[in-house]
Amino acid sequence: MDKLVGLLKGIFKDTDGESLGKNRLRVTAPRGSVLAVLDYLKASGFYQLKSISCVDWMDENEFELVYHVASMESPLHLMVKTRIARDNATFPTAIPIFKNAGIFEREIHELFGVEFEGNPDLAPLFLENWKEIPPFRKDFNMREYVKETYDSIPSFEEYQWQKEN
Amino acid sequence: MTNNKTTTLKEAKGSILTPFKAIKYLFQKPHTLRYPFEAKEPSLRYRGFHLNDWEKCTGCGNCADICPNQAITMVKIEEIEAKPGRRNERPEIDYGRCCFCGLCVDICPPGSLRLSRDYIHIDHATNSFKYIARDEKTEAQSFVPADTYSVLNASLAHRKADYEGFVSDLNHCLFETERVHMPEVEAGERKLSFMEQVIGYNREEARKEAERCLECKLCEEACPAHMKISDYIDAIYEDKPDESMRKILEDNPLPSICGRICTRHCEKVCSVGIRGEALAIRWLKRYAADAVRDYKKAVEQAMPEPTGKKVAVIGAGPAGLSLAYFLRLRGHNITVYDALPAGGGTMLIGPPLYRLPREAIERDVSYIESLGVEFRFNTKVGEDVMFEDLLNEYDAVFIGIGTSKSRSTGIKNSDKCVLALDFLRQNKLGKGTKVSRRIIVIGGGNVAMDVARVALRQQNIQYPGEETEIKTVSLEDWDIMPASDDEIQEAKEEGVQFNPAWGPEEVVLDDEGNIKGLLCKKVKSVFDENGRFAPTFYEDQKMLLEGDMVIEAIGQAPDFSFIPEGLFKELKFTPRRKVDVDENGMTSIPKVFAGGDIVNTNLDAITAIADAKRAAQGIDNFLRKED
Amino acid sequence: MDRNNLIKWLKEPKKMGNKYSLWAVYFSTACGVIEVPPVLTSRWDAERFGIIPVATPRQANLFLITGYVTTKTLKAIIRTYEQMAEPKYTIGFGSCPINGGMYWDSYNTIKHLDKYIPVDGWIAGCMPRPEAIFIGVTKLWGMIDKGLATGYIRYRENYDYYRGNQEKLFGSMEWPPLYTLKEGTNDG
Amino acid sequence: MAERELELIFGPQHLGMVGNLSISLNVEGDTILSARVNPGYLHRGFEKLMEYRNWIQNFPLVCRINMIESEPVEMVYAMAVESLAGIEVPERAHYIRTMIQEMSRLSCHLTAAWAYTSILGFDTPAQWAMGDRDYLLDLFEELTGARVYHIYNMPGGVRRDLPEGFEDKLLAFLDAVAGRLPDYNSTFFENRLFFERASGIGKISAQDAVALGGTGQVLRGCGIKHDIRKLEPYAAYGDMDFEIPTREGGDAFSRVLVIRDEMVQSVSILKQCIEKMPSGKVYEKTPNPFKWKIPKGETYVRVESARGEFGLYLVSNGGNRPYRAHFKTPSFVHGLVILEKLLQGANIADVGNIMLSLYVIAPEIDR
Repeated sequence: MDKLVGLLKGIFKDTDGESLGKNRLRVTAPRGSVLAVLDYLKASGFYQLKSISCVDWMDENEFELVYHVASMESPLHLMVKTRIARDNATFPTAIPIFKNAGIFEREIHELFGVEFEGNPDLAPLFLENWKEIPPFRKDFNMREYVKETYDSIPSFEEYQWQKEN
Repeated sequence: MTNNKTTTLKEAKGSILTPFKAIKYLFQKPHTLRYPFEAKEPSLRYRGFHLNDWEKCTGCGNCADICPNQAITMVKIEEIEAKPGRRNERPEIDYGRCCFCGLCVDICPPGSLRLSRDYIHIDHATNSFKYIARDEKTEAQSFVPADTYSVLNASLAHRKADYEGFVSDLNHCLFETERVHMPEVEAGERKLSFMEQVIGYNREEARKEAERCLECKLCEEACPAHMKISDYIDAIYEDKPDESMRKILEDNPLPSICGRICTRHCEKVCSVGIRGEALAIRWLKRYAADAVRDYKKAVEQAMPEPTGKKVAVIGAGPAGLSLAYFLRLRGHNITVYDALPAGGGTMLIGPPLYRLPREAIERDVSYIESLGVEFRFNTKVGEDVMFEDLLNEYDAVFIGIGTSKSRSTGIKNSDKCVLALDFLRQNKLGKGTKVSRRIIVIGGGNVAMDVARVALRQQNIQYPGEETEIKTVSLEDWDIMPASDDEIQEAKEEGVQFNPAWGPEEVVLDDEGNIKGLLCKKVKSVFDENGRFAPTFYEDQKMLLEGDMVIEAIGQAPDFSFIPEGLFKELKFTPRRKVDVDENGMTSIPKVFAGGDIVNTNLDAITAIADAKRAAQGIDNFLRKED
Repeated sequence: MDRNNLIKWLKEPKKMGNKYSLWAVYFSTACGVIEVPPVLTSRWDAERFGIIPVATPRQANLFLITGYVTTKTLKAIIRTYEQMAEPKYTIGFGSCPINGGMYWDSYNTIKHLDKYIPVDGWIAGCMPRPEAIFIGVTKLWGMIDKGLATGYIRYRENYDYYRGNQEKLFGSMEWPPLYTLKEGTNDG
Repeated sequence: MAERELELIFGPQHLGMVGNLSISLNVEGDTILSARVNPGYLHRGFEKLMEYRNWIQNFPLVCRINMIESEPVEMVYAMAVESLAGIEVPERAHYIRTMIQEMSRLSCHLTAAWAYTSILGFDTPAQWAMGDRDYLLDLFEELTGARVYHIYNMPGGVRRDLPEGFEDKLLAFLDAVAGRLPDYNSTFFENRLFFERASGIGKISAQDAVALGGTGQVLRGCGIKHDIRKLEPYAAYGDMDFEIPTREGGDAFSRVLVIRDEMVQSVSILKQCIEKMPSGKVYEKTPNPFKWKIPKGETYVRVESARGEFGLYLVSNGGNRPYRAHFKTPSFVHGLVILEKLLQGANIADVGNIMLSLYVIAPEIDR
């Protein structure tokens, strides 16, 4: 694990690696070099992109993208992280490196509103006719939204009462 | 079984006829259940509808707090009488929300909430899915015995009796039942000196203990002063002792004192204490008071505009000190008179040093003094300053004199005995009394325990290594002894001998007039059938306890001698010989207020503080109305 | 067949036919559907009760709403329900369609199913066990007997209300109203 | 769109569709040119809901992500919380967890067998599979108090100890299932008809399976020995003796046979669990749920569910509830990426077949 960090640091000057317990490695890279790091990792045996997570650090006004990559043979699991600006968030797509990246990016685009440049398919995945800000953002107040949307619809009793009066 | 080579036709090795092997099942009994004609019982642990034992339920509301779906609301039940430690609220469960996870069962402190093995309720009306959980004890009509139960009628109103499923288990519950151990000095060591017995929590221990609090606030209702207990405990958990102190000082200006000697009405009703050990609320308060060395800096109390009104307080005990504090924070000028050389009143003389060191009292008093309260110590009202003058000079007078006179048994030769308060005072404020080797203490209350244990320490100091003995005599037998269990246990550990259910008859003197012993007779009963104090004795069973010193600790009384006779006649008393006050704490004499042991029957510091809080509000209203 | 039922069969063949041939529409709306396969297969055998799953809503008269309903599913449910021939019955499974259940604060599930389509009966549980489903069916029989299972009539008669609520939630609807709307009676 | 092309919406209400999912197919004749999976019918926003509930309140919530197999979800959540909060789980709890994981795998595989056999028209084994699974549900109920949502793998251990006589009942069940497996083989797995109906359907190469993020049977059906239980043993899997069954074919037939072989392994693991079960306590008390705060940190934990790697990325900002949780579910890639790829060029008749052989469970995609 340390060897890998050393190698990475040697090639990408501004990355940082840190062990998070057994078999877990966190690699922090600046925006510009993430895709290069991923490319390098893929070439060194980490063939599979497991998932891409997005974390909304609202107080710091940043999104954090976490690329989970793993190899098939070793139990090592890498989390390649980068921070991007939260306002009008954009990031280049990872499809050229990992074929399945598109679907994760589509999910993040829908739930957080991050625009992935070069991804041809960012259509909504789960939601239909969504008009609010992306729901997984921290500033989306779910309970407030539920109250406004669902509780405002009258129940059958209310309707009958209204009709009679 | 595994063939890792390739997928070929070889995998399907069976002939075309092999599937017909299944025909053998034609000749087997079908396993189809003939439900509902053939019942199938759910498992013993099944998580079905709720059951709630209304008698055990305290209405604490932890189930409503833990519910991830907000399916539980606490509803008021008029037919239940609310009292401290038992609210008249019971959980209502919405089966349009419930997910049958059973977290409510695992958090329920009394274990009253359980899940039954019933699960069938079908209705076309959604409001029938709201249900106030009960069980067969209080709602027999809905819980029918197994032989009349029919699954076809099953609903929330037709359930099987004795059909418990998922129940609480203390090993798997969501709260911690064991208290963090409070370190104490061992009996063998502590009896040799007046060092403080309880060492106190350190930061980790306090936080660990504070973490056990479930924030149900039953304790706050039971506390006479309604302190914000769960808030200050939470602040301790958050490692913010300053914040904790602020919360404490809102309702109680004597944290250091109460943190050591409070009678803990709160801990008696603590939810966690129902099936486990109650939260150590008193020790946590003590931790907060000890952790914050300088209250003033921690609290940064803002002072209001001065009102120019003057209030005299007689007695610097818990009631007087608290009243001075609360009124000072409302902008009035307060002068406190006390005959003793320092503040604290009963706290100063009563609790022995190993329970309540002088520094602890001084810290609380000096904080109140630092807020601008004026103290006149060594000033006895009635002698050094006249009560009538106070009445003329001040806008209001508060009497918080407590019980400063020890009662005597009045038996033969009782004039040779030492009175408890005199003994304690000399040992706390003075140099200490000369004690003899064999001491008899009359009384079975906490004061008697204090006296016995102080006397024991003095013996150990004055006669090191020599054989000494302490005996107590009390009318009450073990089961009704008024002293707290802890006190009795600790006294026993230190070597105090008990003689319960013996009544003193005569102090026996030798020829030179020195005490030889105490003649006692066996007690038949202490209370009469109405529960009134009226001891009866077996006149033929007597015993002589040998000893050369007798201390009487059978109770205290207030000393009203400072009030002129004419005024004293106006002072009204309750049937239990307490000063009668109205809801503002005002006595029958205008502009004279009272509180503390002369008013309430709890006779403890926290009730005195509560009285003072009430009187402070009363006096404040009274003074502002005058304008 | 129960002999007592014979007279009933002769008297009210339509009602009895409805009762004993509840054909369920094959639509796994949510998690409660996991208890449906056991109900349909050999251990519990719902065919004893005349329940079988059928391929299209046109053939079905029983709609099992198995659990929470997301907005997207609700659309499909309404379409399916409107395609079913009358008389048709709906049963709501579990807590979620009654009052939100587990997902009471989720932004994508509706909290009260009966605001959008009529429901004839609710079965408590999360999830309802097969036993509860059977008792639910027997209760539905009782309701059909007594003429109480009238959800579809309610839907027809109060279509303004239901359609109004549906529109309120979805904005515009992608299909025309099933029944004619009385104008001006309900605008939301 | 060429003249003969047609867009066909498949599901959510469709006889060939298992689960609440819809696929829009672009077909020419009955050949699928391209497919686009349209999920979201079951989207509840779990990861958002979790941000609103405290650490313990989330524990009954998470298992609802997958109704067919709730154990791995409970397990990853418990493991993630334990790893963030530094809680050590008692040894016996590890064994019980292993046991219930395997029971759940067995139950899930039996469900899959039911679904797959009924979609291919093998009604007899379908009835058996569902019937056998029901006896397993009885055991679940005995152990945990519920049939479907067990809410049993709690942060700190398991919720209650084994009830009396549970081991014997489980052993009796295992013997019954093991005795029945030859019948499953003769009617289904080794049936020539099954081979004809499944062989060569939904074929994927090993490279594609890895590149598209496949796990579980998708990889093992292509001959890749990949199993989290061996790769990174959790619970008590390190002490268990078992094999990873693989097949080379990469088609539906291979994947289903892997499932069959895994059932055999599960039975063996369960027997080992009972044999080696240590004594002791099963639950390490966690802090008071109302005050519990977990130090700032992040973790990724994974387990091998019946369908492949199930992971959870959990972030705490030092508060009393998760700051962000992100589930990596096997069906997400299987259902959205691999399914779309495998449907290209397939026939309409094979949609259900391919989907089930990939073991796609809709709520797991949507969460």
